[in-house]
Amino acid sequence: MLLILLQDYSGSRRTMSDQQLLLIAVLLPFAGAIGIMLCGRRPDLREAVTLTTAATVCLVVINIYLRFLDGAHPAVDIAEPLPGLSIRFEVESLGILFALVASTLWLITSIYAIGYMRGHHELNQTRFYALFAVAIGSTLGVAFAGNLLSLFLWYEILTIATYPLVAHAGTDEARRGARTYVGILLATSIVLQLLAILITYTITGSLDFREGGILAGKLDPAWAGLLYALFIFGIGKAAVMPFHRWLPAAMVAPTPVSALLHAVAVVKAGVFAVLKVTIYIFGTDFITNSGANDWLIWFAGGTILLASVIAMTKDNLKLRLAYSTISQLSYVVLGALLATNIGLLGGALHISMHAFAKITLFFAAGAILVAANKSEVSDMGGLGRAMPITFGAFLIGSLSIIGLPPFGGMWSKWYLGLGTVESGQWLLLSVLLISSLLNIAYLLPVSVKGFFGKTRDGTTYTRIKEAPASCLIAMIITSLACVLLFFYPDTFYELALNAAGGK
Amino acid sequence: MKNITVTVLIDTLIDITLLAFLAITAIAIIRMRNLFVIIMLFSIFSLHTAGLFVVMDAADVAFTEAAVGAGISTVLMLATLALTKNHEEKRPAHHARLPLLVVLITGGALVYGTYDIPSFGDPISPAQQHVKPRYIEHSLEETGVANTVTAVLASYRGYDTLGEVTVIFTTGIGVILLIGGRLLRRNKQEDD
Amino acid sequence: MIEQNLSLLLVVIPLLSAPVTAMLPNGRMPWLLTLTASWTCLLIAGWQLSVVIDGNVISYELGGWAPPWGIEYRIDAMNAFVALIVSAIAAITLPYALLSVEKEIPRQQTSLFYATFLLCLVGLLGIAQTGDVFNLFVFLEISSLSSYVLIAMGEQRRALTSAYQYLIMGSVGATFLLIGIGLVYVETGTLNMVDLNQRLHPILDHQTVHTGFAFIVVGIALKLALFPLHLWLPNAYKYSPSVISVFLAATATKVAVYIMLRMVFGVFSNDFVRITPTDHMFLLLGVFGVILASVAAIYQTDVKRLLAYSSIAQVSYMVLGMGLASVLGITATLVHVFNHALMKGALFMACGALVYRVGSSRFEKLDGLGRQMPWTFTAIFITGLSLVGIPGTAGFISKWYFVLAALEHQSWLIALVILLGSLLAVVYMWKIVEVMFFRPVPDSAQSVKEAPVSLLVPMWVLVIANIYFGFNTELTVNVADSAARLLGVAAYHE
Amino acid sequence: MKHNLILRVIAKYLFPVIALFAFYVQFHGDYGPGGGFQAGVILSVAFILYTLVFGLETAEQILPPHVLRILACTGVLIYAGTGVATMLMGGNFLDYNFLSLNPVEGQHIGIMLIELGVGITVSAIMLMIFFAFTGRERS
Amino acid sequence: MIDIIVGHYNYWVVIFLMMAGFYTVISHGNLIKKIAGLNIFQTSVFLLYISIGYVSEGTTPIIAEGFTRYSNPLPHAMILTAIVVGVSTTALGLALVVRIKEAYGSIEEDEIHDQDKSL
Repeated sequence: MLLILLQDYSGSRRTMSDQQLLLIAVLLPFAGAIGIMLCGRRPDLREAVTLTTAATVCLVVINIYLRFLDGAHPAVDIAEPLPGLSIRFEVESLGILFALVASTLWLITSIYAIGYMRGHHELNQTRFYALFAVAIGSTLGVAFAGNLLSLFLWYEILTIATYPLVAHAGTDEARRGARTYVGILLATSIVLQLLAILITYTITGSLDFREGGILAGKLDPAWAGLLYALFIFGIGKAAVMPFHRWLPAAMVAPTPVSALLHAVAVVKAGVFAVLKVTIYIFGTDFITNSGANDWLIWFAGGTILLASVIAMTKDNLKLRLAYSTISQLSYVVLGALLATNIGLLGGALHISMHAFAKITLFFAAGAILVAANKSEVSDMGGLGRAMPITFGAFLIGSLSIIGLPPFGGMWSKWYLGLGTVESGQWLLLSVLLISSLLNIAYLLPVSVKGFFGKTRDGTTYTRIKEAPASCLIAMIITSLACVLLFFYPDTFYELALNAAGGK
Repeated sequence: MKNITVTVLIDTLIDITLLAFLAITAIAIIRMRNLFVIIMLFSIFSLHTAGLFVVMDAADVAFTEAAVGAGISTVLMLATLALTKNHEEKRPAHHARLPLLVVLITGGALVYGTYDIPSFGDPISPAQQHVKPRYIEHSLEETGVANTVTAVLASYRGYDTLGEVTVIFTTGIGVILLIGGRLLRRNKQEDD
Repeated sequence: MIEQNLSLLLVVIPLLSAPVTAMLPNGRMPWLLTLTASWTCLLIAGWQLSVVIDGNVISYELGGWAPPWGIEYRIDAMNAFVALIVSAIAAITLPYALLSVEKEIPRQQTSLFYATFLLCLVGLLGIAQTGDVFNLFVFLEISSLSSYVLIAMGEQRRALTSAYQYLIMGSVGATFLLIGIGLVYVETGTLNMVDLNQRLHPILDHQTVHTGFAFIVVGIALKLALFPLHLWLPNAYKYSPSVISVFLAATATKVAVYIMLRMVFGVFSNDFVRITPTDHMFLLLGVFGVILASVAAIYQTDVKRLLAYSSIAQVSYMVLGMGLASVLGITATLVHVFNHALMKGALFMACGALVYRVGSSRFEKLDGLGRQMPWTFTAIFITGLSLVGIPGTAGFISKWYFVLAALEHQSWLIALVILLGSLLAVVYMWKIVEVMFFRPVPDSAQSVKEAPVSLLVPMWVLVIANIYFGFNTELTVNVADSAARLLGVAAYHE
Repeated sequence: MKHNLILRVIAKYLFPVIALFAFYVQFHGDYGPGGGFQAGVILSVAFILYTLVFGLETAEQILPPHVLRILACTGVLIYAGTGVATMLMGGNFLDYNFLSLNPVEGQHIGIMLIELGVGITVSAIMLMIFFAFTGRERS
Repeated sequence: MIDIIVGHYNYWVVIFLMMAGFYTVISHGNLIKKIAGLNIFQTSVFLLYISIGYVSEGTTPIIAEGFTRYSNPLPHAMILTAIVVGVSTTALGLALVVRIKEAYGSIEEDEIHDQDKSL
């Protein structure tokens, strides 16, 4: 399998059609899940399966990307549950972007997870890895969904699959968290999103993603705002306030889950869906003309600020990161709501940039938990001197989030800023700037405390060493990525630009 | 001509008298508490009905009602009474309003419904005009049966009667399953 | 010669097998015969559907007497669809029955038990096939009487009281139906459905006809367990033997829904529904049913009872569909009839498996059972998703059509209620999941084995069907659509 | 009542009379009121009377339960069987015309057969039910 | 007015009887009495049907010389079936009553209800 892919990669000969490749990308993780189940008895073999699957999927996606550059736009219908509505996979730039992020980070996270899960002596690891694979599979499903119905299908499967991961610990607290998680996500998706989808269908008789949208001209502009709102809030995974409570609740999950799913896969699936709906269902022109966005945009802005403020009040590191995520997600939503090419470009870019930065932060948080068994920021004083690599990574991640050069996070923020300027939304520009300041306020202290702060009793840590190697490796890779993405953002830039429609 | 009207008059008179009896019996059944008396009254009720059927020229039905209602049903009820040894109905703790309301509504609906119903004994009502004539006029040569009820029952709508037999059969099996402990033994060998 | 009679054999084969079964010695022979009969029925039903699926109508004159003088079997897409559902469920239930019955029914009762089961099947199929209202009444009684008995076969004594309650309410319902038929007959002089429809058309404004209609609807509503006439259902489903819960939950109410559709739209007409407040009444009852029954389900502490209440809620969905009185609405109703049969079949089979191993379906007995009976649990989980209407399951398709019909009808409230209902479904299904999966196994409890294969296989057949019909809806939707059109329901228009 | 001589004697003589009447009703149904069902009921009544006087045990010696069950089943089978027969002879279910070359005669045969089936089933079932109730040990 | 009465008195009494039976079913707590009520309810419905079939100055529908007006045999046939259904229901109901009595020692609805509650 790997060999074939490498041959493909070298482009020498193509053993598989684009369609096959596309299907493999989505279905392989599910196959992997089954494999993991079967190897449940023997941990090493099981982890091997996870890693190979992750690696292969990563390669496949890269392949699809390369072929996409060569102009291949494969699309596959696997079933037609409703007349004229099929379950459809299709490759398109935004999807590729998301898929690339998700698959590469899955590989890294798997490496990290092995160290973490063993170091933290978690139970039911087989279930954990299997469902993890399923979650990624459905994430890729979302990424490659060819119409709104398929998108919704994978979106829901993702919710269901991640529920046991959140409830993993099985404690009452975990169950309560999981209940909030699944409750909000299902409720919003069933009552608001599905309703929106059905309304769209009744109006247009189609759910296809089409350049320039399908609603334009069919829907009375007066109602556009309402329908758009149904979508924005219905896509609960985008965590636009007031439907954000599930994300902090999900922090009861093991760190790898928080890292990949609740900093990357799940939440990005949400904002990704928002972008898709904006670009291919409504169409930017229709939105701007109908003014569907002009009051919604303030929800995004509000979320950005409020979430940052709340983040400052949180002492628990993971919770703080969670609220930071909420605020960062709304950057993307904001980009969508600006409904300008540059805004969308910024939003799309932010998906990737924020992913790498935030996962680094979570890795670090997890490493601290494993090595020092500390979760509260306030008792991390001086810890940085005991675990320099971890805190170094954390610092890099923070800076990237804040959006300073030389880190990838800068680009997305830059274009978002331009977007606001372009559409003359000075107020929103200030929102972005203020929130960046807030980012500094709640992220930097952690590493500062770590390196220069004092321990509670003034002594220095002797027994605490760095987290397991695999955790460190993962952290190092992602933090390097943050830097690299500043110098070489082209891949994502091209894709995002392409998606935003500005050729 | 004259004597026909006389017979009609007599018919009507008997009709009314029997109906009156029935009404009284019904009220009595509602008010009585001694189950034995109730069952007996029911038997009487059933017999009166049979008589009424005769007046309304439904000999077969009368026959059956007498045999089943006054016969079998009564016997079964008495048997149950003997088994349950419960001869007095308990006085209800509180008087239920809802049932009365439901009954009044239902009855009202029926009265409303019978307002434009063809009047009693009307020979040109749809029920007399549409399907019936063929039974009356042709059943004899089509089935060779003089008793049109039998003709309808056994031939024209023979399938309903098959259903009827199935119903009886079901009941038989059901009763055996429920209270026929001994009868379940299909023969002496099978004693488990 | 065979082919022309097949539609009739569908009913007569089980009818003949019943007495034979009753004469067989106890043991596995009766089961075997019942199994064969029901599978034969399934084959015939399949053939029948294939004949009428594209709009043909099979008409069969019983006794060779032309309607309206004789009884007619008149099979269009809807009849065939319902007949297929009934016989399919029976065919899938029986392999499951073998062990479950051996555990729950005393040995010396088996042959009569299976005979009664066959009679119940006869009744339901007879209803589905006939084109004559009185004949329908007779077969309705066959199915009812047999189900009273079957329910009373439950192990706990409350099975008896439940059966009695059902018997009283059912008989009252049947009598109401009889009154209704009588009132309609006095105005038309016929019992044949098609003939009735034609002869009723000019006199739809007669008081007698209205009253007749009212009584027929109330009578069926009792059988349908339509809120607020549902009181008999929860106990009846809870205390009856597992197999019977499966069979009745998956078929009885569905057939009642069919009768309602046939009577309201087939015998009376869409116009009648529109000129009378019938549609509004259905909508009202449906809305209340969906919400209240779902809420009631949330508060249950016994899986079987919970599912029973959910059944009431699901039936209310179907009533909503009728209330919308449009092609889409009826299509949704019929699609849901099919899908709900799949769901409830699987779910009650799972309950049966639990009862088989643990002896009860009460929550406190199920703590952490999910890990000890993973297959059963997964079945409940997936079917639960279908019940909620998660995309990729059959339930999603039904919900899709319901909401679509509501939107077409421009009634936002209904659409919201439907979605709200599935939200409540999330809550009550999740209760089961949490109990079975995330509660720790009590130390006192002895270890439980997974249910035997013969119980798992039929269960999983239905589970997989739940997924399959979530992706391939050619059968369900096409049949439902053509059936809805044959009912003469006009597509919705302002 | 077992030991009341008069009753026993009367019952002895009454039994055949009632039975005879039953058969009359059974086969005269074409011309007068009555038919299989009524006949069945009456016949069962005859046996019920017998049981009341001579006791359940004696009655069950004459008509053991499993025989009753078989009779009941046979009745149904005769009825449905008639229908199947008409099918085999090329007619619709229960289309008696095909039972003989002469339709009316066919009708006669058919009606007689099914009435017979009804009669057997009804009398058997009624007795079964009666036995079930009376045989239930008083609790 | 008078002709309405003449034409309908029969139906009205029948309705009264039905309702008497119906009331007994739904208002009384004694299981046997409920069954008796059900019987009255059904029997009265039979009366309704036969009234529908009745023709004044007619005779029993047995074809014979010298008669031309016969009552309608179809309702008669239907009711014959319905009677059978009725007695079947009665028999089953009573069988259940016997079992309930054995299981609960009572045939009064509320007492049985209390017993189940107390469990």
